[in-house]
Amino acid sequence: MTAIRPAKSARRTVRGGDATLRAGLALIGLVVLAAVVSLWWTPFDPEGIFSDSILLPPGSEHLLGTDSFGRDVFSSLLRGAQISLLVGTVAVSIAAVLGVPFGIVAGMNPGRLDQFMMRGNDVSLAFPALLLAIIFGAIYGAGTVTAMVALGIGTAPAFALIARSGTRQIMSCEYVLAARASGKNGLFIGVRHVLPNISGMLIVQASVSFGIAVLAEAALSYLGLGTPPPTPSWGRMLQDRMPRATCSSNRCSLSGRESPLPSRCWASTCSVTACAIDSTLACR
Amino acid sequence: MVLVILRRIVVFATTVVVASIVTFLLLAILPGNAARIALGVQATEADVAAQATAMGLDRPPIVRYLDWIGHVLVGDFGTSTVSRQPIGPDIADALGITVILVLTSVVLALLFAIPFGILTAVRQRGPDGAILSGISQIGVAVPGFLAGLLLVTLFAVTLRWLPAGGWVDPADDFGGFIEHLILPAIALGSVQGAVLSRYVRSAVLDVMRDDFMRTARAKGLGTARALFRHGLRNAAVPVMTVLDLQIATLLIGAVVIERVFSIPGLGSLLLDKVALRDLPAVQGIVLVLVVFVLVLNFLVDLAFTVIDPRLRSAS
Amino acid sequence: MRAPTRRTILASITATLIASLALVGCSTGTASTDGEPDTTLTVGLLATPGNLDYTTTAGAAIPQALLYNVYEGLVKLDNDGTIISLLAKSWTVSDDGLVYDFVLNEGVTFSDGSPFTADSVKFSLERVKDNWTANGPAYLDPIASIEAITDTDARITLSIPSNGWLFNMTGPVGTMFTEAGIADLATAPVGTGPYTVRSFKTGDSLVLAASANYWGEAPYLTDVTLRYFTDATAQTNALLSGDINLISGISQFQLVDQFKSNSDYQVLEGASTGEVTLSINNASDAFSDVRVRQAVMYAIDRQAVMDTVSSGYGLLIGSMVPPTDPWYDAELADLYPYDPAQATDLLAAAGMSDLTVAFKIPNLPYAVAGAQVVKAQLAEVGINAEVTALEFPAVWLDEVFADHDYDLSLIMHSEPRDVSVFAAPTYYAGYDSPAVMAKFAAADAADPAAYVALMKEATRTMAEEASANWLYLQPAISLADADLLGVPKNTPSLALDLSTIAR
Amino acid sequence: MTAPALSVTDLRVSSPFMELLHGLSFDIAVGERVGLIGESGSGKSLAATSVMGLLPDTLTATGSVRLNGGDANLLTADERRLNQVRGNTMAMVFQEPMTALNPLMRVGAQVAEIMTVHRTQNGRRQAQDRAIELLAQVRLPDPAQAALAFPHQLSGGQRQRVLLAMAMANDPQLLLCDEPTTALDVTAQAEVLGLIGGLVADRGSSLLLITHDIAVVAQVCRRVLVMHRGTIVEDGPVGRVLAAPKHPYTKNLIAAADLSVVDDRGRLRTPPAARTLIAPSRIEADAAPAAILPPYRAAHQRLAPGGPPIVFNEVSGEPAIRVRELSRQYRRPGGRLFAPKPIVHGLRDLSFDVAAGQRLGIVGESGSGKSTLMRILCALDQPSSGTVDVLGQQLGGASERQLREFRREVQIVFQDPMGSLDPRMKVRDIVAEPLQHVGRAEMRARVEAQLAAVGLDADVMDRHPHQFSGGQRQRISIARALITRPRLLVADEAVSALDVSVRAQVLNLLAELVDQYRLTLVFVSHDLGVVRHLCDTVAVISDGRIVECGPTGDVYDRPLHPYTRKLISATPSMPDLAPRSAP
Repeated sequence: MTAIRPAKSARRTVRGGDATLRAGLALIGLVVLAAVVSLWWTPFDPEGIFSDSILLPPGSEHLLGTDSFGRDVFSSLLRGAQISLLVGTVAVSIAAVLGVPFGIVAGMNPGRLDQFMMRGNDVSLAFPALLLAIIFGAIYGAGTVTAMVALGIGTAPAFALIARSGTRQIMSCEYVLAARASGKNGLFIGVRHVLPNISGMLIVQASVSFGIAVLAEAALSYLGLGTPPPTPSWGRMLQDRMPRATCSSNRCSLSGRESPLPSRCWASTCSVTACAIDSTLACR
Repeated sequence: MVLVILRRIVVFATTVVVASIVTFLLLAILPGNAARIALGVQATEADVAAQATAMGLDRPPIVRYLDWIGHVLVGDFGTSTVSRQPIGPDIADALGITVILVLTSVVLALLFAIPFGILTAVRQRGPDGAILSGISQIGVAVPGFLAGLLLVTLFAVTLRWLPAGGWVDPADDFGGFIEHLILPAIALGSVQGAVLSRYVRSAVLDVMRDDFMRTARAKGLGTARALFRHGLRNAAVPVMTVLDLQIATLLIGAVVIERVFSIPGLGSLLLDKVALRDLPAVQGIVLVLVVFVLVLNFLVDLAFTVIDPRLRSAS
Repeated sequence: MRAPTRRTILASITATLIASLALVGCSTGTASTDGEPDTTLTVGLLATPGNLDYTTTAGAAIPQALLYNVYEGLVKLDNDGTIISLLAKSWTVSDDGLVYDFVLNEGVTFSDGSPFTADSVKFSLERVKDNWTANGPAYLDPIASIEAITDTDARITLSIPSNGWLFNMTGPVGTMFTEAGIADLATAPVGTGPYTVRSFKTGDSLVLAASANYWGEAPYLTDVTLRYFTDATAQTNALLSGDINLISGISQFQLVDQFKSNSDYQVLEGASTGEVTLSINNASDAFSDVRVRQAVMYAIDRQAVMDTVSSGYGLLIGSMVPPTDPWYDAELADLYPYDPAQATDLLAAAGMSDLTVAFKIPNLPYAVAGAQVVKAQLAEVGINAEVTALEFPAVWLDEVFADHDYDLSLIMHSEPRDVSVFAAPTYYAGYDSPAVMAKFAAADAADPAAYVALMKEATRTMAEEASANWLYLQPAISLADADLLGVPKNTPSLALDLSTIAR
Repeated sequence: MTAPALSVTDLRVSSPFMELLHGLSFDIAVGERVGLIGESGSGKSLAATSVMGLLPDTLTATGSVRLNGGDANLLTADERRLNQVRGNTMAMVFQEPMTALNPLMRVGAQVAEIMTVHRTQNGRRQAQDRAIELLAQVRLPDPAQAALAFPHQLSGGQRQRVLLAMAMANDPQLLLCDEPTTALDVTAQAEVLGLIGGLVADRGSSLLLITHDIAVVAQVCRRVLVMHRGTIVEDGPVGRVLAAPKHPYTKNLIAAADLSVVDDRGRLRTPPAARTLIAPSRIEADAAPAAILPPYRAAHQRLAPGGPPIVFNEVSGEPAIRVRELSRQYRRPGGRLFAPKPIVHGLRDLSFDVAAGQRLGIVGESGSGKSTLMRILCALDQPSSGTVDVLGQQLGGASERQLREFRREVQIVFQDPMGSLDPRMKVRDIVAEPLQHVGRAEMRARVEAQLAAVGLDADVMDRHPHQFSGGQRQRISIARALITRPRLLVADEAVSALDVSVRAQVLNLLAELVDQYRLTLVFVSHDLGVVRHLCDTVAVISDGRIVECGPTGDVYDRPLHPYTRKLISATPSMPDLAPRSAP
């Protein structure tokens, strides 16, 4: 009997992607740290009004200067991380909860049911997240919750498609046949065999959707449909800054009341980190 | 082959009807009284009530739906409660503008994504592979309106090469049309290009692992020729699926760029009409959008059966 | 070489980039540098008109474009708010203030060539009562009868003397129409004004062209394009990049400093008729007690609100009257100085020391910014204001304006001389004061001298009873190319009067 | 002495972690046909791909590879030089024909491409015509039509012929074949091997044939190299190596491959290092097998049209499996909108019995319907018509609740060790899956016992399938099948995916357990040798019909039905090789 030889590991060792993986993880860590820290401490109150310190340039006291309400940009950034992480997580989980079971059931019942569900998926694909956000915004009033629900429902069809194609591959494997032969019903096979095996694909899709959700929240805030003030959100911070960002230095003199271009674009780098989150997991 | 198309058309028609019902129901529950908005602040309650009946807002939903769909089928999208003009022409103009903008940006995105995606896939091992994929990740992370804004600041405000926004109808002044199209198309295209290049990269990587590529190289084709003669066509299928999804979301997604460049596209029209609770217009726009997306999916499906012979025989 | 010939791939990328840059390279200078003067003008505006018929569609955007430019009335307001003659050369008023005799200019024609006579006056004004559904048809209620004495003489008899009536005649209700033009008012307006509408695309642009058969002195500008923006930043970018020459009524005040310090542009500061008001629901249980309302007046530092929301631009006011109105009373601005201590005392006296109120605001930039400042200041005196942003116009009109389901709100009242409607029983402020309404009616019917005094009294009572906290007057700031002359500074009326602009 | 067609000296291939080929050196003379044998993981494929210069980027090769005495070392040559050689002077045919052709391009165009690339035909028109000639040479039916077909419209065997035609298009001096027939049916394998031999002989090219099947090498090659763990352990003429192998590894390999040499208890000789199984006691079959009534052998289903159906292997009394007139049809997708879709006959009214304790082998090529039959017997598929009684349970239309008891009685062992175990589950859960309503403690104990019964120790329980070799995974699969003490075991190609040496151990284990648990065995396979060794009765199935059935010895020695005869002659077997291998 040959001794138990360790078979060659199936997981592909990550070589080329190491650099981006480490960079991505570092950025995620930064964002999560910011969100957690801001839960109970921020240098200044990001929602207060300080009419005496309006639009200060970055300096010792205010690391990144202040906004038009005199609020410290750095603390708004920390607090804004919470919103972005919240929007990303909730939107992706709604999409997963709606999309994945739908996809698995469609995948496990090829033929008429599958065709019927796929047509349903087509209809939901025709209502992109932004359209839903506009309509829900009008119905329930613009806000973080409406934005998250709209993004969640908007991305659910993508999860359904991924889950369905994964399930169809798994259903052709012999261990599913073995499970059916030992009398296991559809639910058991779905939960015990299909779900664990397609979880890899779902994680990749989740990370991609997370990045897109954070960016969509920024776009919604730009359109006035995202998180309402005074809670800080990166999207709206970017939008508030834009007027000054357009006045590039050589066209008009930098009067004392302006915070220079770099700090204003600092908020945009945050959305870059948000998207790095998706790149790290997706690049493997 | 004819059967395949026939069955697809039947399925397509039912999907459109279902989509129209969903559209109507979704919008029927919008709060806010369209009549009061139309008449403005000074209107008395009596005026508002009279206007509501005039607009037929008090009829039961089923009647309103059938009335609306009945007219739409003959091409009459009804009149807007705000401008009291037929909505059809407005929607057609806005759709035309958005389609031109989206298609140009997608073409630009492909011009960038295909070579860039192939390069990052082929050079995956090398250090420059990591740098290139890093760039594409940055591209994905930049929000659309920021890209638009930076372009305006540079080209329009500082260099004054291009107009900062607005739209010129190609029929009137083609030169002006091009000038007004460049910046928004680049802004929209750059973000899509970055996203597309990542999908092209993963599709090319998958294809290079296929056996027939090894056979091609065993036949004496270099890696590049093997990729161009055999690989790209096989990689086209997954990329087209992503493209289809992207264009579908862009039709509305472009509203952000439309706002930054003040272009009267479909997305802006929808936002304005929803704010004014111009229900007939909103229903018309959403229906046109939904049908356009379904037509797009239908065309991409057909393209697949053309590209992949294996799909031709099966249903 | 293992990789595909890198040269081919890199070459293709650089090729595409060069191509697009070459296309860009053909820069097109915007300003035409040839000899004769540039008589075109492009104006950037924010609110777009739904259509061109302000007899049935509300909103300030339509009169802004058409009033005095396309449609003209018998009289008009000049930029300082005084009533001057227009289609009527002159007019006389009878002693009892009931009979107005207008002498019309001769040889005046509409843009479609049809003559303008007293009959047109009779037709247009009589049509208002039963055909108009927007822009205040009630303004012409005092009119009893209109007679066309001769082609150039029209007599209008009022049922009761009304000082405000003639002012209202300078607005949309006083404008003249042709019978033929009534059919398609929404798309092809026919007026006696200096311009006609060449093209209009909602949400995009409205192009005005100088009318061939204008009766008066031909305007300097031959064609004017009004470009409509949804995003204020895009508007300012358009000005910076030379796409447009004038922004009338900017909303992003934080940019004004930059343009002041820029020699290519000029900044025009004037008075508008938009009072930014912290409206108080006098009928709600929280604010039915006048002491609580006065506490709100003392609790708010109006200067701080103005500094934050409009970067310090604007005019502190104490009542709903802009300086361009004759009965403007500057002292009212200091009636309630910022005094949080007194506010807390008043609240304690009224037994409302910790009070929670519904602060429902429209989701407009100035309201959202202002509400955050007001909420912070109210919190200091123990009033917890729960801010909810409602979608404007739809949901705000319903909940606040129609159903009065609010305690506090923050809205700008932009119509000229809208103070008299404030005390009406059904008005959303809930300040049902028969005394003040009687005073307004008396003022309107009184002789001109008494008219101003009575109006002053009425507005002073409203201010003293803290019916609402009028924070400040929205500044009318316009940005224009340096070489533009005669750009209107104030906005006394709804119109953007183009007749005075030249280069 | 002309220069050797291929000379490989000190070829070493290493990955970043370890060296895989440890200095191979061998020459192949012009026109010589050499076989390269070794088990999976021995590095034989690596040798071929490094000669062709197709190693993946992660592996690096050193040493020298020279073609017909040329000075250029292919290992260090640049891509351009290699491209001139590949497909021209040397060509290669790969193992998996199903994926080796570009699915989106017509077959003829892909064959013509190899000629246009090397400009051995001036112009596309001539290349296309030459391609059709080549397809004719590899005996494809209607070559002109085949040239226009797409790969998915051809069978596995036909695609391998296309690849062969492609490889031979430019008359290469050296042809490398990496397991060319492993994925094919027996009959297709025989034809392709014949073609390879023929084409190579016509063109006088030399051949390097890589395979794990000694019989294939014996049939085609004159010299054989045996590889084990990255080194060549034996090199010599085929006859000498088979008759008197020098290296111990070669001895074991040959012994394990020859299924006809058995000890007294009918077990194969397995390499000495095999662990002894638990107390191999001689189990007397206490219940005499139920009497089997003739006629159990007949050339075809019904002697007289409309007459009573021939029941194969009829058993008086209570058989374990009783099948009468079983048919199964499928509706193929496609077809016109209103015309009924064309019907495919999976099975055509089969009637046969299987006695309790009997070991029935079902032999047939892919597409013959043997898998469909297996699935119906295990109630995984419903018959279209006819009756199927297994262990007293009527299967036609039975609901899942009625089958609860049946499910414990019947278990399956599958073919693909990789695919039959859920990669995300631990071994303990996999083996325990068939158990129902069993407490955790009892489950753990039974799993441990069952694993021991298949020769795996307890610490295996908490590992995942990817940590085991093919043979071990098949043992786990067997343990899962036997945990519920079934009375009927169905094996679907249970050993086809295993290496020769491991196959012997698993077959012994199966035989041992079938005896020990007194199981009825239904063994489905395309490998006649394995069925002959394991089963006492065999049924040959072709195109949905049983064409012949009877005791294994009788059917193999005196086949009645022409199809059976063709099958048996196509299977290269060991014993008659020795005399024929004279040089």
